[in-house]
Amino acid sequence: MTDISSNTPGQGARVASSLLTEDKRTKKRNAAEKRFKAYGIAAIAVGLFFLAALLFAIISNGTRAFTQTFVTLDIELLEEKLDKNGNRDIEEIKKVSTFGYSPLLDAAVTKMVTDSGVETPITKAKDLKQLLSSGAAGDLRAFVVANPDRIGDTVEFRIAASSRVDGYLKGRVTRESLARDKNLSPEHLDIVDALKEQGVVKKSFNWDFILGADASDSRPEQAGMGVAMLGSFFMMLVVLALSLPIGVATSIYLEEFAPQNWFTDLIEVNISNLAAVPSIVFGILGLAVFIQFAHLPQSAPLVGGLVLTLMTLPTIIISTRASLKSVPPSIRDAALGVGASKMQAVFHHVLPLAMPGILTGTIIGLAQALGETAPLLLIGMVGFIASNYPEGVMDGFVSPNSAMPAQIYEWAKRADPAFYERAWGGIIILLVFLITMNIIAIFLRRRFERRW
Amino acid sequence: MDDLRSVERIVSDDEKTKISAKNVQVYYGDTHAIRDVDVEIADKTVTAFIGPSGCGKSTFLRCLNRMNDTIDICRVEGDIRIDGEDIYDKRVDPVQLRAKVGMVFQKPNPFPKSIYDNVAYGPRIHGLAHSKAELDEIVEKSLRRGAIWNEVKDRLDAPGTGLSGGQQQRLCIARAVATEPEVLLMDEPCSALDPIATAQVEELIDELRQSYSVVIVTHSMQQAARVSQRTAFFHLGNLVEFGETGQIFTNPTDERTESYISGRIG
Amino acid sequence: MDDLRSVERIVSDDEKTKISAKNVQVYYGDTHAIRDVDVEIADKTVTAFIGPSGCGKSTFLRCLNRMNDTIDICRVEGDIRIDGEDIYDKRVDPVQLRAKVGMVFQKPNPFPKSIYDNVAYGPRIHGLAHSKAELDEIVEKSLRRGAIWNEVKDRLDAPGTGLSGGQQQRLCIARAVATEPEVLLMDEPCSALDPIATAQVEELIDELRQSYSVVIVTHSMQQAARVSQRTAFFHLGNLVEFGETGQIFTNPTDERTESYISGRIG
Amino acid sequence: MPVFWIVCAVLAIGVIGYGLCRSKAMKSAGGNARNLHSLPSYYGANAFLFSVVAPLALLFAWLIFVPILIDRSIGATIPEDRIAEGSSLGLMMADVSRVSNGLNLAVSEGAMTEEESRSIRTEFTDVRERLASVGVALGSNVDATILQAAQKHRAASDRSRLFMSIAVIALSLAGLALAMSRTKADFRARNTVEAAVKVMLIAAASVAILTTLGIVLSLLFNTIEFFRIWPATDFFFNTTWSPSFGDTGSELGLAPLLWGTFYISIVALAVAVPVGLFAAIYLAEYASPKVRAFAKPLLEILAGIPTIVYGLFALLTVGPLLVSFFGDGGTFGVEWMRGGTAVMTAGLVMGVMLIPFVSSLSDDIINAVPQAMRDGSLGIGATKSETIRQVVLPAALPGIVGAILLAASRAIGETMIVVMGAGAAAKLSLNPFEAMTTVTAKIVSQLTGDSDFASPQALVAFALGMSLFVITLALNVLALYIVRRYREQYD
Amino acid sequence: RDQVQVAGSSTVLPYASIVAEAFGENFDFPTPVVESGGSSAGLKRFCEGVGENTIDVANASRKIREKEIKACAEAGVTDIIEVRIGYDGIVFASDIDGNTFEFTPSDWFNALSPKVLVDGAMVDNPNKTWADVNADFPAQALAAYIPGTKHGTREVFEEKVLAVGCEATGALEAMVAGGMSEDDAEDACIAVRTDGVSNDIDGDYTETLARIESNKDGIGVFGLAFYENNTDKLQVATMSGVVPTTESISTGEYPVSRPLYFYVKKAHIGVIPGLKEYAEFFISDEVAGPDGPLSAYGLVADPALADTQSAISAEETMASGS
Ligand SMILES: Nc1ncnc2c1ncn2[C@@H]1O[C@H](COP(=O)(O)OP(=O)(O)OP(=O)(O)O)[C@@H](O)[C@H]1O
Ligand SMILES: Nc1ncnc2c1ncn2[C@@H]1O[C@H](COP(=O)(O)OP(=O)(O)OP(=O)(O)O)[C@@H](O)[C@H]1O
Ligand SMILES: [Mg+2]
Ligand SMILES: [Mg+2]
Repeated sequence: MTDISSNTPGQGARVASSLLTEDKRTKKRNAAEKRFKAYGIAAIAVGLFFLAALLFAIISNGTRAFTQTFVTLDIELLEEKLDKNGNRDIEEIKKVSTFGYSPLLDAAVTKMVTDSGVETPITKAKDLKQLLSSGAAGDLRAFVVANPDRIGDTVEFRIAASSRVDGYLKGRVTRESLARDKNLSPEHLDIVDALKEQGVVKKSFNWDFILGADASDSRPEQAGMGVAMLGSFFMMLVVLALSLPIGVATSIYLEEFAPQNWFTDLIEVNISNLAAVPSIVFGILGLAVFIQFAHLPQSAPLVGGLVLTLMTLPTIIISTRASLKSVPPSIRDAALGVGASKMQAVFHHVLPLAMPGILTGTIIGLAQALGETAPLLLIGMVGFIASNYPEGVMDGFVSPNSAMPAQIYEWAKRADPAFYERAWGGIIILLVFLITMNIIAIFLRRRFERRW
Repeated sequence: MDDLRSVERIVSDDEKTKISAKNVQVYYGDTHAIRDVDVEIADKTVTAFIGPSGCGKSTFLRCLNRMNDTIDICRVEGDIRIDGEDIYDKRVDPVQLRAKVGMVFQKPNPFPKSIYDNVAYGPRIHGLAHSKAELDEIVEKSLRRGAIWNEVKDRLDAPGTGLSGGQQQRLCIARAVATEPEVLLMDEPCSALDPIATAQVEELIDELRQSYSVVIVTHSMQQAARVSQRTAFFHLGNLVEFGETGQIFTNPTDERTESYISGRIG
Repeated sequence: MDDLRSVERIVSDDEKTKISAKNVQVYYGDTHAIRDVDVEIADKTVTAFIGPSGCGKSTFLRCLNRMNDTIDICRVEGDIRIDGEDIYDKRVDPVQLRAKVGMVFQKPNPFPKSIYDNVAYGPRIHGLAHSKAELDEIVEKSLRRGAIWNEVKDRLDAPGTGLSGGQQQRLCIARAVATEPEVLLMDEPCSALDPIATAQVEELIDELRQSYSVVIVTHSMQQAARVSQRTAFFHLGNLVEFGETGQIFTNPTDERTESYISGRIG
Repeated sequence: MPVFWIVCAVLAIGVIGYGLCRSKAMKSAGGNARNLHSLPSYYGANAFLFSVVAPLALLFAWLIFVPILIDRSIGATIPEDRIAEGSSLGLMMADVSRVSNGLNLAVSEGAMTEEESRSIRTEFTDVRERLASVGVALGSNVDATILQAAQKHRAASDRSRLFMSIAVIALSLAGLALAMSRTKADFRARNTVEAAVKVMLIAAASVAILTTLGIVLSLLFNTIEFFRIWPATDFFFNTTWSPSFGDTGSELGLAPLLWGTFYISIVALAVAVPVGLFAAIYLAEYASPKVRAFAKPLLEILAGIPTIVYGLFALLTVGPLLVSFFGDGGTFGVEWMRGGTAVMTAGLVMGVMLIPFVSSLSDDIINAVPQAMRDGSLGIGATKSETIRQVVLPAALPGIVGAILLAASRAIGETMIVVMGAGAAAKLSLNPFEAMTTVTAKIVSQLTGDSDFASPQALVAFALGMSLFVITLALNVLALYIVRRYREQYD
Repeated sequence: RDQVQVAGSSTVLPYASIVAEAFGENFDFPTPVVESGGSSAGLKRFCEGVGENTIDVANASRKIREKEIKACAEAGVTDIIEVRIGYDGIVFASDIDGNTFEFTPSDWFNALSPKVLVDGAMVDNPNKTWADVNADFPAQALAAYIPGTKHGTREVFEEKVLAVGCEATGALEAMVAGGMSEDDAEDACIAVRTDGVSNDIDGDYTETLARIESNKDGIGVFGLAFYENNTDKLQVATMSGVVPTTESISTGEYPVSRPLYFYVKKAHIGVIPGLKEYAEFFISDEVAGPDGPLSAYGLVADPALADTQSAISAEETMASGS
């Protein structure tokens, strides 16, 4: 140890190489290593790039849906139109249909335009009214029915502008395109410009889009996502409450308890196969079993949830089984060795260790369920449905409702471009909903992650 | 070898048989790992299994509390009785059996939980403690018996997997004794322990022998001689010789035993 | 202890330092597991690390080939050089380092592959064999050196995880020597081995010493005395004493060493 | 008693039983749990199960089967000659039970007194109108036979309700008593409870089987119907798919759809598997915890973006981009691509969607491989990538195959991306730049189309579904075999 | 169940939902639920039987078929009221900035048929640009986006455009002369080429629009209502010299249109609250008339609306009505 400099005879066959210089083989291997790592980074980059591109598309197309142009309008609720007998009998007031409210609106719009002092070739009140949403009369009627004592007063209303006017303020609609449009003419826009100047027409944040209900094709400006969101919410409650326990229980049985024989093999293959069954087939099943056989109500989130549960189960089962398999047997041995029963070993030790995979399966399965429309088509949740808020929790499960993706598909199909904008806006809401839903799972998953 | 000590511990004749195994065969798939083994393990004694690596000691040990059930390809035949009851009987609940017959595995396998939970797990599922304080007491006592209390008393919340090899081994011993089994099977419990810790574990074994029976697999002839009253020598899946420890070490009847013992170096 | 043998193997003065560690500190999170350790490991010698369980032997051993890098919470400070090169230098490739400094882990960890593939894995990735026949030869030679060839020669295709504890340990030794490292770190390589297998492994170590240096962690004082030329005694993370094996065992300077060695039983 | 309250009562009995048996067990063990066979809570849980499971099962069975029995017995009292022309006993019974339920509702809403409900006669009251006023839908006017039957039906149902309440609660109490009597120190409560849990696990597992059965059954009848009017050989061996709207001129060959399905899925997997797998490897093995904590959930968003967005992305961005590369006068000077819609377009975009299916699950599984495996490999001088490829991945194989299967399944089941990205034309071609379509897309379009629902053009959807089911089943068998074969069990 | 349940054609859906919304606003009955899913699926569910768990109204973009009526009857749905609500105009439109077209059915036949008549013989369609089809047209590449075979619109397109064109060009005659049977020749007339010129669209008009956006040469088939809401992106082609508008279609001048229907279960009338009111409201003059919201949205009002109104108030079923 003292004489380091002295040359030791009989040096080993290997020439001691320096650690600081790489030999050829190491160089090659390190290059492979670098490449391998680069592939990984590239893979993530590819994924994130596409995510960014998609999110960019969604956000740039969708944010406009969150604002809406409104017109502030003084409307005189003429007694002779709304309550001819003047006795404020609600039954009689109700007899006046929305068509009966049109004259009030006509008058109000004409007054508004005259007050604004714009010169316009449009003279007919019917044409001027095209500035407003065609749902205006309905809003008016609902107000009157709710407040019959206001009949005779002049009430200030904030009414959604029609989709073209809204589009104009958002830059979606141009004067040139309106020239060919039979819904609105460029002359209308002069009025809009003037009214905007005066603050009568204003763009503001559109809570109704987030909280409101669907509207028909003729009034895109009133369509909202709120009710469909509740539909999705109740469906997800059902899916989560059923698919997670059933999926995990199934996996535990198959992975830990089932005897190894052809029958369990059959079940195993069968479950993977269920994952490949097109989702619309689950709709066929749901229609036959839940509606026609079990007589559950049509278009109900409960049924939707049940169908989606069946659809999500394979995803959760496959991922749960995979992660149960990956728990080392020594953990089971250790538990059994201190006298735990198999059930205890599984529930106390194996399951917590498999939790990350289970949660991943849940995240992916729920994402899939949340975005699925095809099976809903057959059990009656796609179309013009989400128009009433459910009256209570039970009602939320059984009263007809739609779901967010169904609403989005429905909007994307509609003719008016304003709906297209809303479809993208709906996608933003859907994603926010999804992320909120996942955050808990993601946090839980991080807590359960460990290496051993 | 210290013959005096061995002689000192020779067991009395009136002992009771705790475990009796007759004609045990174990197969791993097609391999016949244990052949025709007959052993009687007496109550309140320490029995040592010795033999070259791979001869089937662990396999046989695992038969005694049916841990082999967990290996798919493993098949056990023959008759193994504890207190006269066939443990492979259909009516026997392997869980109850394992609560009665505790085990320390050859490879330490702590749960990926805190040290405290590792030890407390058994008492919890067997309902041995009524209160947190009682459980704390059991945990402390077990860790002390496992000769590891001093090292971990300040880090009971640290994960059991973050311990050193020998510490893990002692943790597993502590975990096994915490459930107070009637029979304790220990597969090379001191393999990773330093002499002092080994001595403490041996003391524990001696203490346990007062009320329970202990089966220990060891590669150290000295250890076998020190702690056991009976010794079984396995070779290539056969039980070659089984008898009083003193006699086996001083006067083996089978020449394989003889040569194994005399060829010893450790 | 057989003093003669120890003396016989006393190293010559003109030895070269293979590994030198200076002022090494290791932390697991906040725990200071190794403190101020200075060690010089000579080429072509066997160095034994002894010390009570949990004193930091494995931790220090894992510093020498940077296996501690894989533990997130582990932090190593100080200066460790192999052949004068700082192994914690940024330019050093830990892969090359580990090819040079092989390791046998305390817990046997065979790959979930066939026995053959377990051993062939290292030579394959290092390109040590040019043909299947050559590879077969390396595998056979390594398994023979690991003293396990006879037991597994008929089941080379069986999974390495289906071996007995001691067999797995020897398989891991065979796997480590198959890559012909310049330094071999062995963490309790004989803990699960019977005396005969132990002797064979010790022979292997002796043989390896002819060309490489070997560091071995052991709890058996006898083994340390038998195979090593130098011995380091660790206690509570400190290197208490380091010197010629004979001197450490016969004439320790530190009283902790003294009491550890004299308190020995195994 | 309403069902809700019966359930509550039973649950209450169960909870009481839990407490009683738990304390009885403790008492029988002299206050020392050590003398018990199982933990005290198991005795409690056992009592709970005893007093809850069987009664609820009885309740359930009663609710399902007794009404059928009642229907049958009431139906038998309706004379054959009273069944109207063109109607059937079944339809009449539907009316009867609707009237009966309507009477119930009317009574509970106060539109009718109990007395009245029993005594009304069609001659004096317009029952239909009165029921409609409480919102009960009736198919036709109520005639005397139906009304009488309905009144009988109602009485029988009431009686059955009463008996049911008594029976269920009695059974619950009996269960409790039995559990109490069996609660002794040496009673194997844990085994009983665990057996019950196991039964629940099996029940859960059978949901999957029942689902399959349901799917097969719901497809089967219509498939048979289809093959009755369409030759099977033509369906399986014809290589053209061109359904026409009318009665003639349709060609319904499975082959081009199947080919499109596999072609598109393979392209999608060719994107998703390498990208997903490398992403998983990077996340599990290289990335810092921070990167991992962000990147993984971010990638998972890809799975949650509605497929319509992917469809539009394919149609508006990826398709034209590909055309500008491979189309007429494109960058590569080849003329492989004629329109934006192509197998490639849909496959690429679908691949992006499937990335998280592969990456997230694989990441979890790779992460679960014990560190000792990696240490063993690194310790002999393997690089990280060698370790991953040769040790970690083989050990994680079953999980990774599961993840890939999941992705493949999703690829097979996807419609929107296919419709928008690959088009609707069925073609047998090797050129990946040609438009093709998949079985699933056609199932959806034939099912939601405008054609006659009894025509082969609509029924073929079921046959397509069935064929796809059988084919994927075969593929899954193959996958299972591969996993079994190459699985490496660590530890 | 207290609301009317409607399902069926997605072409009728927009009209039905406009009506349902207005119905919900003006009546105390809850807003009817209108599902989409196609005429076939809607009628199938309609014919599943009588009772609360079946739908009350099926929307269809075609007339119910004999076989379907039979299937209905087998399930106990015997009394069906048929209501024709108006016509759906089918238009040909292309990108707003592109060339303007004036088509005749013959142009479409020559553009899309796999075999066309050239110099008296049927040959594989050689046309690559619109100029090849008709010398008056610009040399724009042929790219047609026509509804997939699942759409009812496709049937109309085949019958009123391709078949007409086939006859007009003399191809039909030539095929029959060439030894084909009448039926086969008619089938051959409505076939479309499969070499990528003609693209089936299984999605909706939005998809057709997107296709035209990504391929500016494309010409697509749209519903009149869809076109009218997207005049900023599309320009419409005339057919046989007629510009498609609600007026020109209702007078029958513009040839390509189809009737839209809904079917009501008579057994549910008076039982499901609001069912009859809904049906009456749907075809009232205020709603479905030429000045009503449906017409404003693009429905071609039925000139014979008054007959339908009286038929509904009399609850005339198909058997008794026709
Ligand atoms: N991964 C880890 N995380 C935290 N602490 C650790 C970890 N590994 C070891 N330690 C602690 O560091 C100390 C030294 O451990 P080390 O494994 O080096 O001991 P050792 O000398 O090898 O003991 P043994 O002889 O029991 O194997 C011990 O106190 C141990 O608890
Ligand atoms: N899971 C298994 N699958 C297949 N063979 C096995 C398995 N476990 C053990 N064996 C084989 O059975 C024989 C006995 O193994 P066992 O583990 O009982 O040996 P042991 O006596 O405990 O040895 P050691 O002292 O090395 O631990 C050995 O040949 C071993 O290879
Ligand atoms: Mg062993
Ligand atoms: Mg160690």
